[in-house]
Amino acid sequence: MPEEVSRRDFLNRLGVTIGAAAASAGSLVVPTPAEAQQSFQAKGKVPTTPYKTGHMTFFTGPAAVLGEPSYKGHILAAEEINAQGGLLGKRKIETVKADEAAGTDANVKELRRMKLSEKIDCFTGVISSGNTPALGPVAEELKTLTLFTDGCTDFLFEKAVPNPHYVFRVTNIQSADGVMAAIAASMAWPKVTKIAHIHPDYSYGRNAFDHFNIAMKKLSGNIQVVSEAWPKLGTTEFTAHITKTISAKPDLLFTSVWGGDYIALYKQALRYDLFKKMKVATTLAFGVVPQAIGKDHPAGVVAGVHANYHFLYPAGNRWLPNAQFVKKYYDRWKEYPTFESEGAYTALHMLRVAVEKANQLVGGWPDDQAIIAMLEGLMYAAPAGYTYIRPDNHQGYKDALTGFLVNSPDYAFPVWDLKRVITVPIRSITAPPGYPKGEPTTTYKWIEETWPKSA
Amino acid sequence: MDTLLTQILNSLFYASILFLIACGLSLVYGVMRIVNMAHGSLYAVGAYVAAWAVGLVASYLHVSLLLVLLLIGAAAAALAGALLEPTLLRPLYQRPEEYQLLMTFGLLLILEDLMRMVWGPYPLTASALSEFFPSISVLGATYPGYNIFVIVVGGAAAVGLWAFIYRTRFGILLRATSQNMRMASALGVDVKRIYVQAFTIGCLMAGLGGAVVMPLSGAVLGMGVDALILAFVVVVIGGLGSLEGALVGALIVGAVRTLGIMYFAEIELAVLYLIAAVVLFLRPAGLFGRA
Amino acid sequence: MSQALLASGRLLAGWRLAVGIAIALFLVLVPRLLPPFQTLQLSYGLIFAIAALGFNLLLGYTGLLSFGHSAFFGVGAYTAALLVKYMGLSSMEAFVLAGALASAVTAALFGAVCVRYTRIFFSILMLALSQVIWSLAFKLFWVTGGTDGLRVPTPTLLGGSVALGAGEDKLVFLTHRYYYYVLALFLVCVGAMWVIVNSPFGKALQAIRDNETRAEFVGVQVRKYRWIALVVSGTFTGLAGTLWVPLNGLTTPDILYWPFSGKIVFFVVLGGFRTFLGPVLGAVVFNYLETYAIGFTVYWQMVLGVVLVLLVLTMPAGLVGTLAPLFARRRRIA
Amino acid sequence: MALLETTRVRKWFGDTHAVDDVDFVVNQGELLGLIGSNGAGKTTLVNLISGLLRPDAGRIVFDGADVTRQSVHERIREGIARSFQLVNLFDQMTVQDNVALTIFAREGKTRRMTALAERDRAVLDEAGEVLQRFGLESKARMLAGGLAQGERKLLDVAVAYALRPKLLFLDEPTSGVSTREKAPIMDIVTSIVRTGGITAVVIEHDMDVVFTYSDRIVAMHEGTILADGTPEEIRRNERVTTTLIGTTEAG
Repeated sequence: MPEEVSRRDFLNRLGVTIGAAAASAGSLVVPTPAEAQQSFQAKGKVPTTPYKTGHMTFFTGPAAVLGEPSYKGHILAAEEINAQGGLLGKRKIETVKADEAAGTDANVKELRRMKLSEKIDCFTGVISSGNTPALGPVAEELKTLTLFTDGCTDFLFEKAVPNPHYVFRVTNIQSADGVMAAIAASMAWPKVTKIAHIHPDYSYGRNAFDHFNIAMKKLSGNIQVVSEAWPKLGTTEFTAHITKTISAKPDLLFTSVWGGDYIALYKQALRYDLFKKMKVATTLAFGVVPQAIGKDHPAGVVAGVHANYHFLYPAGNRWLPNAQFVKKYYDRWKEYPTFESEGAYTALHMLRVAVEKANQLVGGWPDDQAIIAMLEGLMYAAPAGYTYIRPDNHQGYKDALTGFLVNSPDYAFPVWDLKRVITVPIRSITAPPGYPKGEPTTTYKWIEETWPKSA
Repeated sequence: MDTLLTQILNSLFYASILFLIACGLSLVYGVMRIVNMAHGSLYAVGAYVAAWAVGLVASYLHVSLLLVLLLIGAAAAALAGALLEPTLLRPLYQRPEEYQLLMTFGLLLILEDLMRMVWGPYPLTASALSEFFPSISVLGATYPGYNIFVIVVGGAAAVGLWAFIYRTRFGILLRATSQNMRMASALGVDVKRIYVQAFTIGCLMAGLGGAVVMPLSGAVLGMGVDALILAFVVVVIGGLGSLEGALVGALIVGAVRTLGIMYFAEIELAVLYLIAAVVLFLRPAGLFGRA
Repeated sequence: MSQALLASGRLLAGWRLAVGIAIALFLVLVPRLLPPFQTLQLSYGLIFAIAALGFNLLLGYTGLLSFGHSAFFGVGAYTAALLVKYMGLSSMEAFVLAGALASAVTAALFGAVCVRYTRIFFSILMLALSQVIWSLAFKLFWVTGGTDGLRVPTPTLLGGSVALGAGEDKLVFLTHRYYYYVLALFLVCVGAMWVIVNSPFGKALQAIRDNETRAEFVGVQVRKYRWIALVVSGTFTGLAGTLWVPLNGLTTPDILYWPFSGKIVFFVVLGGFRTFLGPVLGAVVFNYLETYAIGFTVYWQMVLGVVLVLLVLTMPAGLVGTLAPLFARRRRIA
Repeated sequence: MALLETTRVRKWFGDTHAVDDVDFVVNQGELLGLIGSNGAGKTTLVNLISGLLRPDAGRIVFDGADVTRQSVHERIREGIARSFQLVNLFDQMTVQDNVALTIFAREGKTRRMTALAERDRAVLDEAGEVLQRFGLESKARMLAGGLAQGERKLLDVAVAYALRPKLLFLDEPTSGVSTREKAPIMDIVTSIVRTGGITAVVIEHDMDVVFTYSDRIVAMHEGTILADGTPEEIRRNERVTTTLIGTTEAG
């Protein structure tokens, strides 16, 4: 029987921190410039053949708003590495790109084509949570080193690839989205009890709904779902959903609508004065390129970033990797990076570090097994903070984070309120290794069974 | 009470947009017997061009003038229609209808990518237009003024189209061609001209729909494909080729969707398809159609 | 005169047989001749060809354009996935039988609604019904996994006697044993479909296609035969869906969504729906076209769209329908 | 003896009384000519009897059985067959297959999907015989859509004949063909009636043809039967001459 504790105590126990002070929980040591890629001396003879990566992401369709930044992040990292002569200073990175919008059937074929026909050395990218479970097993079959940079469904490593060898994922898992929004909402608005939901009608929305509810129940006690709306992914007309939500008179609207859909949702909600009538928490309001959200967006909303990354955080010069990354990214693409850019960028740099470490051990060009051994357990100072790859399940772990939207005169679009960024060590909100599997996700089961009810 | 009123207005608003899309689809089928699968993409073209035009001059012109720019979106879609019909569809009229369906399917694929090529992957917005209309207060509920504007545009389009088709000489020719193309042709009607005009008007309405919805929902990739499926449902319920059908179908779908969201949120998606399937089962030609 | 005609007919038949055997021999040798990727591609092509053969029984032989065949393909695929999920089965034969049965039942239900109609009404009704199935797969996530889909691990073949060994490379399994499995079923399907379209039943369908009223007046029960044709057609396409699953490893609602129906139509039009083998060639060629278009450019949709538009404008008879007469003429001249 | 008898059969299309309470009798073994101006209701009557249309009222008895509510398929089983005014063939199929299909359907063999059609010798032989009888054997391998108009008319009749009906309706078998071709078509029709034990009803506009070949003639006008008798009687019937024959000659 879960005990009862006060909310404050429980949040403390989770390791929740607020504000820009903590660069990244448990990682207050700022990396020295040496660690942040300086010249590297390769051991042994390294071939000069290009290193081919395949980057799959959405280039067309509604999800291209996420895919484009992912590709830009990947290219930026590749250009940086190539400027140093390539991997180990010798092997230039070449990228084959592919459109994820072609559907799972075509994506599986494309991965096979990339590996078998184009002979890629490494596969990265993938945004949709419907695609990683399809591509993960195929990558294992093909013995292709794979670094997924999104496609964050818990299902990937719980069911589709339960014992990954070649497949890694560097970004946080989906269940963190709902849990983080619940933590933020319960901290900011402890009195909230009546919740309305608007979610895109597919696995991601379902996952956000479940995990928000279970976490909220534990954090806030008696919550009540007063309204649900499940618009189809790609919906841009929300008037009826908004009216339904308002008429249910909730204290809080929680939504995981993202991309162009979210832009349409908030713009229409404004016209109905929705933001004046309730608090709003999102998982992905800041999922798109920052300039896509207008200054008309009301402040104070929990503006989620898929629990991964916002370009303002870690802020200023406290965390050099981020300051450098944002500057380089802006110089290169004339826009600010998103969590997708950071994921793709970090994935490639983690690969670089793993290759370098493996080279130091074995000399020459390390084979995939050596690179994998180095990726397992690798801790890397990424722009988002330290990112650690758990050896047992190949899942990247970094602090989950979310924040509150504010309109700052420094930017032409809304950003995070740096005084109120919330970070939680990811291990505090995901099921520990070896926890018995459950439905809908192991983390859900874990929260339900082990979190105390706080009041 | 206030919710009921708001939801009625929402239904009307949604129906207005649906009607603008569906009436063109229906008109084109009625006159030319072509189910235009690229119709939704022309709706998206209307949205994109309008957003682009507004964005270009937004800082120089007063908002009320920008409203006029929405017409540019409609005009662009109409122009596209006027170009596509004679070049790509006309050669196919003697062929089985499968080919026309496939041609428009091919056009759909091309147009979707073309929009990405021209306007990039990020959504275009022009919300200044929707902000221009203040939200109004009805029975204690807040309702967006722009939505009322859209309802008015939809209603005006319905009346205008009706008057055009039933009260003008061109409308008579159009209806004659629609009822019996050979006969009309034998009586000296320039069928080629009627076809291109009908197709252009259909595209114009779709483009107008896209343009007026753009300030609210932005221009996003994939919006056309979604719109196409909804327009299909509308014309299937109302009856392919019937303008009354498109209007009634739009009102039904608008109301059903609103009710679905309100009371059957879980199956919002399936409800529409099921209704379309049931209507088709009972009346294959739709409520107002002729088989 | 008639003697000579008969002889040349026999010659033609003999020539055809020779080409047929040569192609079959090539298909058998593919895993030895071509790299694994090409073998995989061909497996996909052959599977899509089965779907296209089924589809064309309706379009080419019965005169009905279905825009809802994704439903049968998807039902075939999901049947295998559900057998794995709920019964823990792994036998491909069980999948194939159950997949064929489930898609036949689906087609029978669709047919009960659709066969009263023809032309565009049939097309749209099929589209609407297939979307109902799609929305079910999408919504019943606790059964179907929603958009995450359902996984299907490598099945065992031939009653469990052929299986993926522990630690064995799945790619080798797919490009050898599974390829032959697909090839065998493909040849069976081609043979079966050839008999069907040349049987009295097939003649009755062609009669319905050519002239529905007259078919009724020579005693063909038009609706009943359309219904049977739809069931047979759906079964073939469903079988293809079942065969597809092990290649993809996962089934998602994507394959039930209407653009996948569009793809099947594309196969058949590309190859030519007035010919028996057109759809087969079309499916194989389309598979290559799509794969390379996606690999070559992010504007792959535009490539496919342009191909479709050009095809409709310049080659309405499709590849086989356009090329076969050219060959025939050349031979006559020679 | 009456093979077919309709009792007060009625079909109205809105205000048009296409067939208005008609009592129509066809006797066993005769070749009956059905005449009347355009819109007199001849084709509608045939459509009602063959099952293409359902009557609003009335009864149709064929060979002792009430067929009023029967489907087209069932009436064909009973032995009613017809050809069409505008040729109705399977254009993309060969001439032989047009006839063979009919035989397959008659024999209930169209349900078979596991045997090749061209292996069924019995059916092919019979199809060959039918084609020979209609003088089309040399065209057997051609597509029906490629035949000349006269041949198409013949094939249309042949397809109906291949059903081995008891009663055969021929809707204008000689319309649209040259005068030269009319006699051969009608000769074949006559011969199958005389030697095949078939009863035939021929709708015709060409009065020469009707009066030459018919055993009996029924004249219709505005949905009702105007006259009924031997060719001689009809020729002398003044109402027929004024309302029908005159108009036909003029038009």
